[in-house]
This record gives sequence, C-alpha cells and structure tokens, in this order.
Amino acid sequence: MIHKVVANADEAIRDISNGMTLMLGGFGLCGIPENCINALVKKGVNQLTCISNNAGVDDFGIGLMLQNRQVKKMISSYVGENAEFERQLLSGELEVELVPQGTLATRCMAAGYGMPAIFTPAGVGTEVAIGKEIRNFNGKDYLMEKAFDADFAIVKAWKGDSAGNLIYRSTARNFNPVMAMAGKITIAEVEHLVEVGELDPDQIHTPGIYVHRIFQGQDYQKRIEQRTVRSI
Amino acid sequence: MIHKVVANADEAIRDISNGMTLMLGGFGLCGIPENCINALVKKGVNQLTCISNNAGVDDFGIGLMLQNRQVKKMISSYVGENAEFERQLLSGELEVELVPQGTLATRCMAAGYGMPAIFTPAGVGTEVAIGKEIRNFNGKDYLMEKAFDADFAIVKAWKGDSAGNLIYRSTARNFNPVMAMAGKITIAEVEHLVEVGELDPDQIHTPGIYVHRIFQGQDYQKRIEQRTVRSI
Amino acid sequence: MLDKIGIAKRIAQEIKNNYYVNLGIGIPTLVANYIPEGINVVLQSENGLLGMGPFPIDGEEDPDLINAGKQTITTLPGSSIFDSAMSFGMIRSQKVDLTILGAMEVSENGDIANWKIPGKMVKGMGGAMDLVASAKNIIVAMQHVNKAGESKLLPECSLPLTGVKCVKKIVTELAVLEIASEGGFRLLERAPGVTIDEIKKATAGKLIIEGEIPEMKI
Amino acid sequence: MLDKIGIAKRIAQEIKNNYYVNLGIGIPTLVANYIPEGINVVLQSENGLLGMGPFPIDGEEDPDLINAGKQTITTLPGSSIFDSAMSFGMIRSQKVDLTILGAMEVSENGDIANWKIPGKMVKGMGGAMDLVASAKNIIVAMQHVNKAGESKLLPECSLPLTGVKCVKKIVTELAVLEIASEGGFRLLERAPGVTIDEIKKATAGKLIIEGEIPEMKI
Repeated sequence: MIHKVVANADEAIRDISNGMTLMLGGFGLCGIPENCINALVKKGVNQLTCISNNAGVDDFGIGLMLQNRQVKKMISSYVGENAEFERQLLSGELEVELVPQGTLATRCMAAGYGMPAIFTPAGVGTEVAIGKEIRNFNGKDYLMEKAFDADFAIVKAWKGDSAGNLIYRSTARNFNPVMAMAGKITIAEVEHLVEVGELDPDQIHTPGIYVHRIFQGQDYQKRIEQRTVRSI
Repeated sequence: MIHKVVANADEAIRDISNGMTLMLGGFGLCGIPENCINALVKKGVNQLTCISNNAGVDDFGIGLMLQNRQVKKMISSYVGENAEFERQLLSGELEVELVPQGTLATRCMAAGYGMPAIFTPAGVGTEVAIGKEIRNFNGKDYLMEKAFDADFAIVKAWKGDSAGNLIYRSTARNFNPVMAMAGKITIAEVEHLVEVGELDPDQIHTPGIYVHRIFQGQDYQKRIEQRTVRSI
Repeated sequence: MLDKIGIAKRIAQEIKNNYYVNLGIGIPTLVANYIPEGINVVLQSENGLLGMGPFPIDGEEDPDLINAGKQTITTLPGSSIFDSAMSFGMIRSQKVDLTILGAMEVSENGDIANWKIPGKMVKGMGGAMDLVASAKNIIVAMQHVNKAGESKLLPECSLPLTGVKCVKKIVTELAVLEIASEGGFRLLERAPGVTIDEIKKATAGKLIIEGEIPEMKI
Repeated sequence: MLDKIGIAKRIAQEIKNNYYVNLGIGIPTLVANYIPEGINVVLQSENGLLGMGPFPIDGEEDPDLINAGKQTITTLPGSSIFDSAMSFGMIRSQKVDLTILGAMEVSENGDIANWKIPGKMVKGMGGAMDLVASAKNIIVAMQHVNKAGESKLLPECSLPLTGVKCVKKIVTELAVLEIASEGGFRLLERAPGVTIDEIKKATAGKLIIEGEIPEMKI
C-alpha cells in the first residue's frame, strides 16, 4: 500500500500558494475541513479561488478566510449566511460565480471521472445559461457545463486509513467525495485515522487512489448552524 | 417507507414483454441476477435487447437466454466466453454492439444521473467512433456517447431491505449499482432480504429510490469462471 | 385566508401514497407535519439524505446530520445517505415525484423566480435551479402578494428566473391555482372566506375562472 | 530470447515506487509476481478493486471476488471496492500511473490493435479502449512476431485499432523498444543473446537504432 499520512494540517497545505484554486468540502458548516481552513488562515495565503457549496459564516469555516481577505473569487451555490461575504461582494472586493448546486457537484464529479463536460437542464432560460452552449436531447434543452480544474481539493472525512481510503459519516458526506476525486492534489483530514486493514473494503466511500495526503484532525468544533429540536 | 418487496423472480419480471430493452448487472458470472435470468428463460420472452458487460457462458447466465434464442441484440464490452454467442453472431442471428467497458458503465450512470450524454476519449480513432460526434476539449478528442434507455434494469445485491436499499459484496458490485440507477423499472434480487432499519444508512450503495421491486433470491450457484489458486 | 400552517396543510393533500418528495426551505418544510395518515412518503433532502425524519429531541442533535436548510434532523428506518452528485443525479433523472418550494414571483406560463434580487440580495440558487429544471411536478408555496402589496402572480417575472415553464400548481393564503397549458393561472379553489374578487385583485397575471370555484377543504 | 516470465520480469522493472498499476490479461498478469522488493505498488482491477492481492489458497476462493480476467483473487489490507463507473472514472482521470497490456499489433506511431480479427474473432474490447485512451503510460507486453512468423511491430496496424498514438514502450521476447516522438520503434535493449540483426528481421516498422544497444538485465 502507498503511505499518504502527513503530520498535520500545516504540512498538508505546505505548498498551497497565492492565486491557486481550491475545492473545499462540506455543506453549510457540516463536514467542512476545519483544520485545513484554520491552517490556511494562519498561513495567510491569498488571492485564492475557492470552490465550495457555501462560504461559511462570519466567524467559522471559509468565513474566516473571507475576514482575512484571502479569497479573490468564490464559486458556490448558496452564500446567504455570511454578512462579510455580502459586504465584499456588493463592494466589488470579491468575485462570485453562483452555480446551481447539482451543477457544482456534477462539475466536481466530472473532473474526478475524467469527463471534460456534462449536460444539465439546470439553469436553462436563466442568467446561468448566458454564454454557455445549449443542446437539445430528446426535446429538452441542456446546458453544457465544464469540469472544474482545481489545484487542491480539501475534504473532511470521519475515518480514513494510511492508504488514503475514506469513510464519511451521515450528511457530513455531501460534497466531500466528489471533491476528493477532483483535485490535482487531494488532502483529507479525518476524525479517526486508522491503520490499513481496519476499514472494510466494501464500505469505503473514497478509494485511496484519489487521496494524496491524509492526517488526523484535532479539536473539531463541528458547529451547528440551525439547531432545531422538537418537543417530545 | 415505501414497500418494494415482491414474492419472487416470476412476480418481479411479470410485465417484461417481447422486444424490450433490459440491463443485466454482473461482470462475467460474478454478481449476476441468477434468479431473474432463470425466470426470463422460463417465461420465454424474446426479441430482447440486453445490455450487459458480458453474455454469460454457454450453460449459465445470459448464455441460457442465448441458447433459448430470446436475445435479438446484445450490447456488451466482452463476449469471449460463449461459443453459442459466437455462432449466432457469425451466422447473423444475433446483433451485437460492442462498447468499451468504461463507456458502457458511464452510459448507465448517465441514465441514472439524468445526463443525456457523456464525453469519453475511449474509442477515438477506432471503429467505435464511426458516426459519433467528436469534440475537442483542452487539446484532446472525446466521443459523445448517449445515455442508455432501458425498460428494465435487473441487478443482484448481497443485502437489501424492504425499502429497496441495496448493499453489494466485494467485486460482485461491478455494474450493478450503475444499472440499478438506470432502469425505468429496476428489479433487485438479493441474497439477504432484511427489514428496514437493519442496514446502516452510511453503508448503502444503492438508495431505495432507484429500486422498484426487490425479492429474496433462492438457490444461488455463484459459479466461478476461472478458479485460480496459489500453492502455499 | 390561510396562515402558513394552512398553506402547508393544503399542500400536504397533494402528496400521494409512495411519493418521494423534496421540500424547500420555509413553508414547504412545514408540509412534513401534515401528511395524511396512511400516506407513505419519503422525504429527500438534497444535501444527501433519503428518509428524512423529524427534528431531534433536545440533546440529541447531531452536527453531522442536517437537512438542506442546515437544520438538525433525524433519520428513519430505511434511510440512506449519499453524496451531492448522486443526490442531484436522482433529481435530474426524475426519481423524485414532487418538489415543493417557495417563490418570489411566478409567471402565468409557469416561470419561477426565487433566488436573486439584483443589487439587493445575492444568496444564491442553492439546489432550486436543479430541482425546477428536472422535477416532474412542482408546487409553489407562497404568499399571493409581497410585503409591498404587489401581486407575485405575474404576466412575466421581473426578477432573474430560477426556471422556465416548470411550475404546475401554486398554493397561497388566498387560493389554489394551476398553470394552464395555454398560459394563465387557472383558479381551482378559494381559501375559506376568500372571495373571487379578492383573488382577482391580488393576481396581476391572467386569471382563468371556469365554472363554480369551490372552497378549500383543510 | 525471453520466455513469458522473462518478459514479465523485465516489465516489472518499469514499475516505480508508489505506482497504481492496471495489469491486462496474459503476460501482464504475471508481472505482479516480479515486482522488486521495496517497491510499493497498488494493482487496480477495472471490474472494481484497488489493492489486488495474490490468488487465494485452495479452498478459499470467493466467487464474489475476482479480477478483470475473471480469476479468483484476494484483497490486501488497504483494498477498496467500487463500481464500474468509478473504476473507469479513475482510469479516465489518469489516477492510474501505468497500464500494461497485450497486443496483436503495434504501429510505429504508437497505435495498438488487440480486440478484433474481422470475420474470425469477436470477443470485444472489454476495458482496453478506455485504458489506452486515458493512461499516462502504456507498456505493451507481447511476442515480437505472430504464430505465422510475421512481425507485430508494423508501419501501420492492419487490424481494427484499440487506440491511437498511445503506446509508450514495448517489451517482447527479443527487445525493449519505445515509440519515438517522431514515429518509429527506438531500440532500447536487446534480450540476452539476441542480436540486432534478429531484431531488425522481426520488426516490419521503422526501427531506430542509435549508439550501443545494451543487453537487458533481468
């Protein structure tokens, strides 16, 4: 087996440099690579293009990178939880490309599956379609959307082994598997790093071939954005 | 939960009729829907188009349907284990469309993912490309290949629950998950049918939404095509 | 006139046995509470869950288990988890029977706008564009008029579109309407105590009224 | 002159540490037995397995666990299983470092034919077309001449192609050759005891011989 373990987030992101394109897994604050985001903030690398379904909140997740003015451009589907984001966007400091959520996921998958483009009906007839090729199949119009091209994909998993195999937990899976496949270099942080042989091959969500660096994450906050409970 | 259980293979295939297009899971004889194939042979339905990576062997798997002259056309990637197949093909009794294995899998996935076509470099410059649109992305040529359109997909899983959720075992997974997503109606036969709640939601390979009928299979032979062992 | 719960209750009547349903944020989320007895329904949450259960009881929230509105939720026996690509794969391939979502505007040919107010609001479309582009059946849950008192049922949408010619039915505090195939809002039911004139006044797009219009049964 | 095992041993020297490798049926399968000590390599089997282990011991065959040649195999610690779409996804996205496969013919510009003999053999291409269209590095393992004594290294392939301009290197019983970027088979090594004249005689395509040609070290 090929050994992928690095010591920590700082080592994992050591060669991420200004101007690069990063994919960051997670949906809202669920399943986000907390350790790597903190390390990126500490490192201060900037002019980044970030592909992530959301942009965190003001004081957590990608929101921390926005506060720190490290992000040149966000490619996301929904960014509505972040006042600083909205300020930078309306002031023109931040470029934003809004992408339908399924298109975002599928453009990641396309990269990981070696497919240069995909067809989707999402956005036909809307401003998302502007400048894009439209194609009719069986009487229905589809947009041609290109695979993403990211220097690094950074994902968070529940368990991982030293060969880079990953298992996610519950809806913290979300964008993590499709982004893990899509980076030129993929970094995985995990809550539980185990030895090879401890994970059942049938249960692995991301095969190790897609993962270049893996490390045991520390001090996960796993914040809840909308704590909602029922009365019994 | 929506209840998908039927009594047996005969009930599951009750409305498969002459001239239909079927997808059949499996790779070689590994992970094939043995019960449904036997029921199709018994029913005698014919003029079928079968999409399956392989065509079985003379006396097992899809080979039984070929012996019985039920197949009008095979769409496969590799058919080299079947003398009756070769005879019918060379005599012109059987139409055959040979498709690169990755293209076959991805055309199934495209159907299940609502993508009308995909791009792949497989077959560029070969006779597989004849009549197909070629498109250059980033300096490389790709063929546009269409999603399959199948009346029924018939798959075999290891475990399944009454809501149609499926878990495959080892390399018997192969084409089964991508075909399960692709049928207008999907039939799953399983070695172990369990109640809802017994399968871990994180470990389900095929979510029940893709499966319309499920039943507990009987008398699995699980033949080995190439028994290969090592001396200790 | 209906309140939000009334709208949710009326929409719940549209859910048929053995449906897979995607519920948007807001009123649509409330629909889950009013699904009739004996109706089997599986809720899909586009962040990657089939078989969404109720909110957890206090103290059992799991930060790894949320719905598309980022609310803590639970699973049910028979639930399954999957990634975002598969989630929208099943949406695009029309395995989801019914999508219920909110809107800022609906046009008389079934266009919907619900993701952007130029210069003012830039939250993004999330999964809405994928859902409306693919769903077999789309019901919009919304108020008939906006806070300024202007109709949200228009000849044409003024806001950037989410999708075109896709809405099938609209349930508001005043009425149930369907988009006629030839264009126009066909009035199907009045909310309790609401007159046809009130509905006419609140509808800027072409309103089609044929025969007796019954009052909703909630 | 090498036997099949010799060819497999020579090819095994091409495998670098931390490679993911896909081995075709026949001689390529044998390569797994001769990977040098200290070289970490993970074998991919395109039916859906990373981390292919050796054949099982007698009595431990599992019908659910086979390789792309339908042989019973085993997994190793760190193995993973996936479906056919993901398997070819990782092949197309060039996550597999090296593909080793057999051929009926190779042309001097790197075209390969290995799936069909019109009117005679119709077994199909299996995964070969996907592999050759995408792999970063393709090594062909084959006999230098066919059973009729005709060269399989040709100016142009006569059989239906599997892929174009994709082969990087060829290892036969006589020689190691690479496809020159300007076209032609550049002779890199002779098999033990084989003369340059023997290689010339067996090579119908353009053979490029520059400087001393060393003998292989097996």
